[in-house]
Amino acid sequence: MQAKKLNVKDKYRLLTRDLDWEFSYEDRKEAFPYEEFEGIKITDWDKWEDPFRLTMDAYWKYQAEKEKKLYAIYDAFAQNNGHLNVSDARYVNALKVFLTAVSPAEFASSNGFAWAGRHYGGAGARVAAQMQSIDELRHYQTQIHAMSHYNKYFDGFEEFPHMHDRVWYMSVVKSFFDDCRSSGPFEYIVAVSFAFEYVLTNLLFVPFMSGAAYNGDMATVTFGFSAQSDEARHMTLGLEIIKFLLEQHEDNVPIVQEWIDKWLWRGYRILAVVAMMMDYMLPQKFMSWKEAWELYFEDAGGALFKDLERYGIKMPDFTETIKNEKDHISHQAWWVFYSHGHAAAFHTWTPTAEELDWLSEKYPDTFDQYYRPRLEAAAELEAKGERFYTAGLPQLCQTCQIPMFFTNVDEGKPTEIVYRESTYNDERFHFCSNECKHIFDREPEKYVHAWLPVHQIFQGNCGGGGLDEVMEYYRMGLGEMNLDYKGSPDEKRWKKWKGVA
Amino acid sequence: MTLEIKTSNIKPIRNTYGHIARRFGDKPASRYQEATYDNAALVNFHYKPLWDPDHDLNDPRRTAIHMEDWYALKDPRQFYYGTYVQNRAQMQEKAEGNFSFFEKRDLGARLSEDVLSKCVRFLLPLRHVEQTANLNNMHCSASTNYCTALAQATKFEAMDRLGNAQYFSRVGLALDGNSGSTLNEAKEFWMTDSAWQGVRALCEKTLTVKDWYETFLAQNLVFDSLLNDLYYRQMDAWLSVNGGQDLLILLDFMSSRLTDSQRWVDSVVKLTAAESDGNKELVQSWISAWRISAQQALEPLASAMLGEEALADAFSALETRLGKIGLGG
Amino acid sequence: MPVKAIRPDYHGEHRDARANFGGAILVYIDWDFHRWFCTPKTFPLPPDMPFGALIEAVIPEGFGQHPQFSEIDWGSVEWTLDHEPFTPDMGRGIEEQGFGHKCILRFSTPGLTENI
Amino acid sequence: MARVQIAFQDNDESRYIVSAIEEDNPDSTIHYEPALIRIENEGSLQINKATVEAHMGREWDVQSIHVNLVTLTGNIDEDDDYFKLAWGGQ
Repeated sequence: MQAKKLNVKDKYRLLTRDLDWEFSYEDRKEAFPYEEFEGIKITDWDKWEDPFRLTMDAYWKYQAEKEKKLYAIYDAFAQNNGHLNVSDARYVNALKVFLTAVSPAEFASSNGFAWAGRHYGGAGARVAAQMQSIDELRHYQTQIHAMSHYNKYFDGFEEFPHMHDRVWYMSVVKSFFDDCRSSGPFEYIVAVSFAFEYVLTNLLFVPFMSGAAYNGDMATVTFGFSAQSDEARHMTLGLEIIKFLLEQHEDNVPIVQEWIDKWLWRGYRILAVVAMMMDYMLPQKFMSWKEAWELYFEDAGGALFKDLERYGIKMPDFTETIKNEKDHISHQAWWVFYSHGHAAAFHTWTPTAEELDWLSEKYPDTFDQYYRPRLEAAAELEAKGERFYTAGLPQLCQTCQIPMFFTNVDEGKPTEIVYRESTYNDERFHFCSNECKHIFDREPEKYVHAWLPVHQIFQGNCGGGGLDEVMEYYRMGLGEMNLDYKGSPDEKRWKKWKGVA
Repeated sequence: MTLEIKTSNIKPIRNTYGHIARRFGDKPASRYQEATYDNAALVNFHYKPLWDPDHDLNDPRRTAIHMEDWYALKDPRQFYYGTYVQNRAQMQEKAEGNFSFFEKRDLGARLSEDVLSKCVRFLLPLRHVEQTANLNNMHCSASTNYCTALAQATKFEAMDRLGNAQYFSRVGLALDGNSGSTLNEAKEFWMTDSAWQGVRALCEKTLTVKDWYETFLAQNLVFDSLLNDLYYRQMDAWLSVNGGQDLLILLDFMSSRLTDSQRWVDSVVKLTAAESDGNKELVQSWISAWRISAQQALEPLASAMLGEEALADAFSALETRLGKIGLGG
Repeated sequence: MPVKAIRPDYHGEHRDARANFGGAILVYIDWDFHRWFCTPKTFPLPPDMPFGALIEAVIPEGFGQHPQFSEIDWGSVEWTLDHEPFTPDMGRGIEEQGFGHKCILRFSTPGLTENI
Repeated sequence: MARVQIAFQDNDESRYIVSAIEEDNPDSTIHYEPALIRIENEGSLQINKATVEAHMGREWDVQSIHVNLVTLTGNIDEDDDYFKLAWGGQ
């Protein structure tokens, strides 16, 4: 028999979607029970367009190739004490944020995709989600392995899972992924695949990895770009799921629009940490947060939303606020961590004179007026041996859980806090923005349950009321992984390795 | 600044992460250990799942089984992502060689009608069984999010089974000249042939089980043991003596994968049952119940495919396996 | 719009209900425009605490680190409670004067709005 | 029209792919950034198996693009002999 050539699309269909069948003996809804409660209408799973067509054999082959390269570099990095080649030990603090915040998020995402990949009624979507599930496991584990070497030489990495479940700023990331995972399967995938992966992930990974490259960190560059190669598949899934839902039924359009608005906002809020990392934590700087935002969101995201217009989807209204905030948030976020440096598992510091000038140049409309004076005042106190650590505990936003540091830039008042509030079942709830309030108001039944770290401390659920007890609960101690970089064990070791006094 | 670095200056300040050191001591840890142990979220979840308000997001109470330490159920293969994909990549490379050898030499043309029809009716519908195993293991993976050791191993099993389903599909394509006709025929058997209906009903039933550990036992121990004996021992033997040896090389991936997968399943079940009488009773009662379902489901298939004795033989293989893991009698 | 969940009775616990704070109420306090303190701060306070004690003990603990703090003329401070102008009575308890659980007290210090 | 973009890790294999892209998409812009090569084009961008193979001098499987890919924007259309990115209805 002469074998005909089977094109990729047909072959892939036979190898995935054709595995499914119509149930005769059980109610299919018992096997796929979560498809309807969100109000999404799927009329025909056959209309699903497979966003990429990797079968398992090809998956194993290409992924093994990537892993082999990656671990060869890890081994070489460890054998050659690669950590000595980074630009400065301050840089390693960006990695601490990454491992403690991003890596557990990858595991959460791996789990979410396993759940979604079990529960979609359509085999094509299931397989795509399952592949992403195993990819996310990869990212989680390659990050743990990349950081493993740094953990041996720097403080702040060693208790990452414990901290992920407890520490105040970890709660921001954890609540994001808890929010995704506690949603239904369609909201989950819109949240992670579309809002996070497609629209925002470039802002997380690409600047991070370019930053690592600029700062001599080969291990991170390698895992980052290697992970990004999977990310391209994930972004494609994100776009496909959106188009599929929108094409299935017109009733899905307003639901999807709500989700896009909600999740872009929640994702954007988390990126405040990336903003601060780019502008403050990289000793060798390559691009400001503002520039990255313009390139990867305003430009690329703009093209995407233009493409989605034909389905009736529009760019969220809040993009104007984001535009106004881009001159401020990195400075404000750094100040949050600087002034709470006693309660963070990484070191903070005031920028050098050179770095201050770079910030002035990158943020000509805001830095000298609002932020430089504060940082200079802090440096003066430091010089007097009175390094500033703020007393007490901040107010948090009920939705994004970020300390309420966002200011009224929309009305040109960058030193006035934004206050938004709702009352539900006779209890008051506070928010950092219209969007966080809107998210709460849509589903107060869900958000009243948020585990807000500050309130938990005051309820006595974090080891006790005193700072020492809370630090013990966090396993953070005092003076090793936290406090200022200057005078830290990290700094002392670095100087010793580098032979400087 | 090019000062010489004295290696004595750069001794590590710790050997591994705190949670790994607390478990194994502060010494250099394996990549499996760092990738696996005590790193899943356990407390302080923010929201109740909209789809399951009675449980936390990561919640060991999604099964009736209790374990003092869920990480006791480690993977004897010590697969984390990197070792898993590299292992399977080697296996797929061999499989790829087998398929191209088969296709290049047109070995399909040498198969008798008898072998061919047996293959289409009995072998190819397994792709649907494998897809069920994929979903069942993904259910386990999603439900064991509180313990990476289980979440990853069940995920790897799920992806393996998708791989199996795809390899079975490729067997069909290798036989029908890429037309997909054998796959259509096989699906027709799956949907309507009386020999298959018990199995199909059983597959559909396993997909409705909520307790993930019950799913795990029903799929990976009871059902798989019986099918593995029927296919990778008995059917294998039948093909060998009926001129179907060439076909066997296409099944090589599936049968060689079994060895490591079974070792893992056995180890998990053995340790669970050994943990407490309560666990043991629960495991045994689930096994008994699923044996009865499997008996009824598989009888028509086994008889039609291999004869009257076939299923009894498969059950004695299951007995032997249960005996080895301390659940015999 | 109510939440869409698998069951109509879906509802999370009010994790921060007043009853969970051992008799205290939460009060958020901000010194307006003084972003040396990056956010308003949270204080669990006894509802019968006199306002005067709040000025003497609580506010200095939360905001005393600012270099201008000692320059504050408390007689000319402008207060708002939940964003409405508010004139405190130093001797009366805060709850009596309208402080509820999770209320917001802001104070501004005209003349001391320097930008650090 | 809007720009599509694709980025690869900066390595030897990618260089062949990039030169094939340059040949088939003469209007595209190529940016060399730290450790990555980013290519932008108005509207669409196509990578052809035949061109990549001509540059590499050996067989190249379109799916192996995933090994060196870093990021992309646009809708993907992928087949045995090409990989295409585009905005707008296809």
